[in-house]
Amino acid sequence: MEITKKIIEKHGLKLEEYKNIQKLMRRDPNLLELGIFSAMWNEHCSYKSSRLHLKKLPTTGNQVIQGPGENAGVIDIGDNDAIVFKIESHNHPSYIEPYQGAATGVGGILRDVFTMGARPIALLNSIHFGSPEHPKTKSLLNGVVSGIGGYGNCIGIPTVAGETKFNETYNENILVNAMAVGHAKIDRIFYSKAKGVGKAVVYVGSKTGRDGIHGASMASAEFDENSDEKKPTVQVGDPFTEKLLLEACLELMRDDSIIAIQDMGAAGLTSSSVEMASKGSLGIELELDKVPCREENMTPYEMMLSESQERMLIILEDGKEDHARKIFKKWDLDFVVIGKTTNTKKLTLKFNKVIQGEIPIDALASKAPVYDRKLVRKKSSNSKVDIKKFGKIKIEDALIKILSSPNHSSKNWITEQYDQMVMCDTAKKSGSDAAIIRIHNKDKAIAVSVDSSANYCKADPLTGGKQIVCENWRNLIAVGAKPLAITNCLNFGNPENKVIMGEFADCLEGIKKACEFLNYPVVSGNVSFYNGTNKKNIFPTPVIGGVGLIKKLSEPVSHKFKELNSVIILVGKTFGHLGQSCFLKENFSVIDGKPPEINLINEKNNGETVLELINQNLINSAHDVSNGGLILALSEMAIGSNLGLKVEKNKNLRNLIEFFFGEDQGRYILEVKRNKLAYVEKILKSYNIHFEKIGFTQKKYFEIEGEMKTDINDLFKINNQWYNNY
Amino acid sequence: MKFSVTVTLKKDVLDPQGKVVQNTLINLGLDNLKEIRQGKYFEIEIDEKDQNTAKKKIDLMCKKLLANLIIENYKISKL
Amino acid sequence: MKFSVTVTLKKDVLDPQGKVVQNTLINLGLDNLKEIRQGKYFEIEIDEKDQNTAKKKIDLMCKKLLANLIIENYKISKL
Amino acid sequence: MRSSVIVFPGSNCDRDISVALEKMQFKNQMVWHKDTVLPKSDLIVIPGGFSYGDYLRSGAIAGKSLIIDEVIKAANSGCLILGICNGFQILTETGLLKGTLLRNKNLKFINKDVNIKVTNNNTKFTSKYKANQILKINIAHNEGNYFTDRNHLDELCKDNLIAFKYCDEKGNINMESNPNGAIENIAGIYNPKKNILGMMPHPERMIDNLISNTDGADLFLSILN
Ligand SMILES: Nc1ncnc2c1ncn2[C@@H]1O[C@H](COP(=O)(O)OP(=O)(O)O)[C@@H](O)[C@H]1O
Ligand SMILES: [Mg+2]
Repeated sequence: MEITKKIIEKHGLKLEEYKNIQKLMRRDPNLLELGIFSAMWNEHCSYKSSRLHLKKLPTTGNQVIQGPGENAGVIDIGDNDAIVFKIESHNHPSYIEPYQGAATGVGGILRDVFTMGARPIALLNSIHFGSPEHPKTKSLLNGVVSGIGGYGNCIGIPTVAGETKFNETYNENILVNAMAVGHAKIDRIFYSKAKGVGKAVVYVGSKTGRDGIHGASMASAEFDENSDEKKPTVQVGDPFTEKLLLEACLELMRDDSIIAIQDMGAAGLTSSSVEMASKGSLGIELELDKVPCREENMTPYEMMLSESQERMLIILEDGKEDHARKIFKKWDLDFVVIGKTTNTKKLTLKFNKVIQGEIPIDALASKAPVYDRKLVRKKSSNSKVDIKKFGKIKIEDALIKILSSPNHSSKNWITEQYDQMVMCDTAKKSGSDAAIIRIHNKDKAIAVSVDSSANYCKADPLTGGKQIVCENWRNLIAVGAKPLAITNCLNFGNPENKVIMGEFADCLEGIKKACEFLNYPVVSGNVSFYNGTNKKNIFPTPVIGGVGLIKKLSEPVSHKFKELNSVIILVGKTFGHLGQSCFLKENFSVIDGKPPEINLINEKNNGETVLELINQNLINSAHDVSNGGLILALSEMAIGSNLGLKVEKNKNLRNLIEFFFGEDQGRYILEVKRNKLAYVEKILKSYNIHFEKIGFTQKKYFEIEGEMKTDINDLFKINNQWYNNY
Repeated sequence: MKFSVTVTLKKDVLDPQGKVVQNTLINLGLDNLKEIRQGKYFEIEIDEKDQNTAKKKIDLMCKKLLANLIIENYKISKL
Repeated sequence: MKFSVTVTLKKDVLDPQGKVVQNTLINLGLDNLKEIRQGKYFEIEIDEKDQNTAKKKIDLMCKKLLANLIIENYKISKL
Repeated sequence: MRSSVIVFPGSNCDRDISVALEKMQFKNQMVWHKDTVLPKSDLIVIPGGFSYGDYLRSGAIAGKSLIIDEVIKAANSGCLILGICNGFQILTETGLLKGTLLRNKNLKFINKDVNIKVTNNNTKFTSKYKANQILKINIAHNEGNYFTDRNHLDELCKDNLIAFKYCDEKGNINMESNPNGAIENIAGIYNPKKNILGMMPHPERMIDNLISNTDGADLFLSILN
């Protein structure tokens, strides 16, 4: 069959790229080969637009065992314990079919983690929807939430944290990012690098169907124009099979049978085999007639491009086949030797003994295109928001407006649909700054959180990039964890657009600066471009997933006030920055100004000092101040605890709105017992930390001297009604 | 007026439930089973005299709620 | 040989799913809906020449697994 | 005391329950569903999770597994059987307990801490609790909406076979305190001989103050007694 322009285009390849393929192959590819190139060279697999920028991220540190480049990042938490984690997007599939899209997103990221020998111990997610009034939002929200729950609950891994945001920028393109965190022994981590020639390549897991064959579907329309059944089919998640696959893999990982293992994610069999061969500088030969198929008459093209879920590729040590087969049989899973490693450095595909395609591995991997895309950097605006422009508003009314808004309402409606407790190590669930998961059978625990700030990133990508890292860092500190490393999911618009590429580069620059300064390296991540329609791209939405360590888990500090009449301290300087604030957005529908600046020196100093106070058991409760400012943070502490508070009016206050709603960064609220106050103040002073005593806890009422006094039960109700009425 | 609606997964869409049910039945000794696929079934009673109008309404229900047209087909029959 | 099986909840058994579907549809404006009950649907292909034997086997499948006879009824039809 | 935990493909609270049992000093064994002999046990636990993915009906397929025949035999000879969540669903599918667990009335998975009342503390499973004691226990299920026919319900009431009822903090049993629509707020029931308990809430999740509370511990301690 002749490769026409149209076929090339339908495979998402540029003509230039096709010429490059011809050069690398020294001949024309056939359709199967073309399909494989299209799968490996697309943005998703090749990172062709992002690679140059990603390289700049800090990825090393004493705590890092494995940085980006493997299925997931790995960090050291001491005593031979490692944490394996990664975040990944499933945006486009979730928009088409929210339940299955979100579910398979969770399934995919779990495989990335257990491929490395880790038992997954927590799931997180960051989900972004269009405006609540948009006709599609409600069913997308419903579908995504039940899809995330449906998968995680069934496989039995707690979904412990996440974020849910609404913004009309996602009207036509929602974001569904899922993060998985696993625990492994440092000396039993598995990688995807093939070693040795003539080793068995084994296919395990579910059968291969015609799921998600993208370019394929299009091209096959050429063969059979009127065949409806050949449309790409949506991937359906099967968490039950994944559970079996998880247990079977972990069982096989107890000894040294495995040389290399790789899940079949995007571009399925193609990318998994190419990646393993490429990392090992080897070749791989597959006999495709042996691939377990779900449908009749599947072609090599379909098998290589299928994205059926719950499958893995394993390279086995000699003589381990029977042992391994027995394990997979026990778990009722397919186990088939479908090929072997070779020294040809080629991907060789046979069907009924006849070679159907042969491609040099490096053409697919190291020689895949890399683009230094044109970019324009945004000039950061200098406009300062003048609140006098806006009408007078009562503090209480503004607070209520925020507490009852979709973005700031309690997310119980969502989190109650997730099993957060299974595995019995969840010491702190969603709703806190970070979730805490105990390491099974140990005293220590990890804290995890995901964060993003699309509005900030849009207004000033560089500052926004720094801010999300810092906010994530703060969230871990606030629960008493030492932040160790992050994963990131970079959700952006079309990279061929200079402005978008500029946003990308700047956000990344911001992430880099913050990570470097805080010694908070990036160990894994994912890039999702082309979010939005050609004319309307989404706001730049990088998402940060962070992991921190709690050396000894005693009763964890939380953001909930603990007792009456303790002192409330605000750590960090308040300037009253209202640009891009949630106060302006929720009360006046204004999105304007610069986001708050990040001062990395203060950030680090404040954070480390707060962590020390928590570690010394000097703090009753702690909460970081973020979106919504001081007042929102205070109300969250009160609502969560059923205790009220009184903020005393300070003579130096210039403007109450700025003071209470300003979103200055690097701040924390601490609740301190009176008899520990002097000591706490001494420590804060010794580190040169700016702090103010702003009030004390009291019964029942959320009170600001002379301004408002509201029953916290009422605030609770206000905060809990939106989802139930939606 | 009463109708039945059956909603089935499109061909080539994975049916995890059907697969497990099939294996179980085979393990229970029902071995000449070739394939089983699982779908949904609805019995709908509607207050409507005209059969055509009624059917149209049911069709709308299917499209709006009962079936997920991306992965499912549906069929309406008069009961 | 192909058969369909529908499994429905017995009349006096609560049908939470059907109820919610019904309310949702009414909220969507389909208001002359009187009742909707949800059940399961199976399409079963069996390797068997004789229709009677085949039907008996399907009947066995229903009894053994597909339906919970305490709360459900089932119906087999040839396709 | 010796306990056995039956593990089905898709069980996912099997580790949790074994941790709880061992913490309470049971000598516990895990039993794979394809096994055909049960180790000698005083207590058999069918754990929570999604056996066979909850496909078809939750508990239906596990209810047909080989080991279940042994469980039934053990039950008939008086061995204590505890089915938690999916385990409860499996027990109803095998007929060891009557009734069934329908979809939650809101059709959503529910995970939260709820209050339940110990309606009968005069059994081998609950003797350590006070009469009408209110426990705070985690639930996590899609199908916890217990349903049974009138006759059986009468029998449950008359013979004091209801183990737990959902209630509020103060012990009121009403619609508001019923998370899933279960008939009469039933959260757990016994068989007539009271050696089989099926319950939706997860006592094994409530044995550790660092994670939750210890309201579930007395269930295990009662059994040990
Ligand atoms: N934004 C990012 N920051 C750091 N590493 C990244 C980023 N995006 C992708 N990576 C790394 O690139 C590699 C390839 O990612 P991906 O294609 O998503 O992996 P997989 O196919 O296993 O899902 C991974 O090691 C991933 O961690
Ligand atoms: Mg991977």
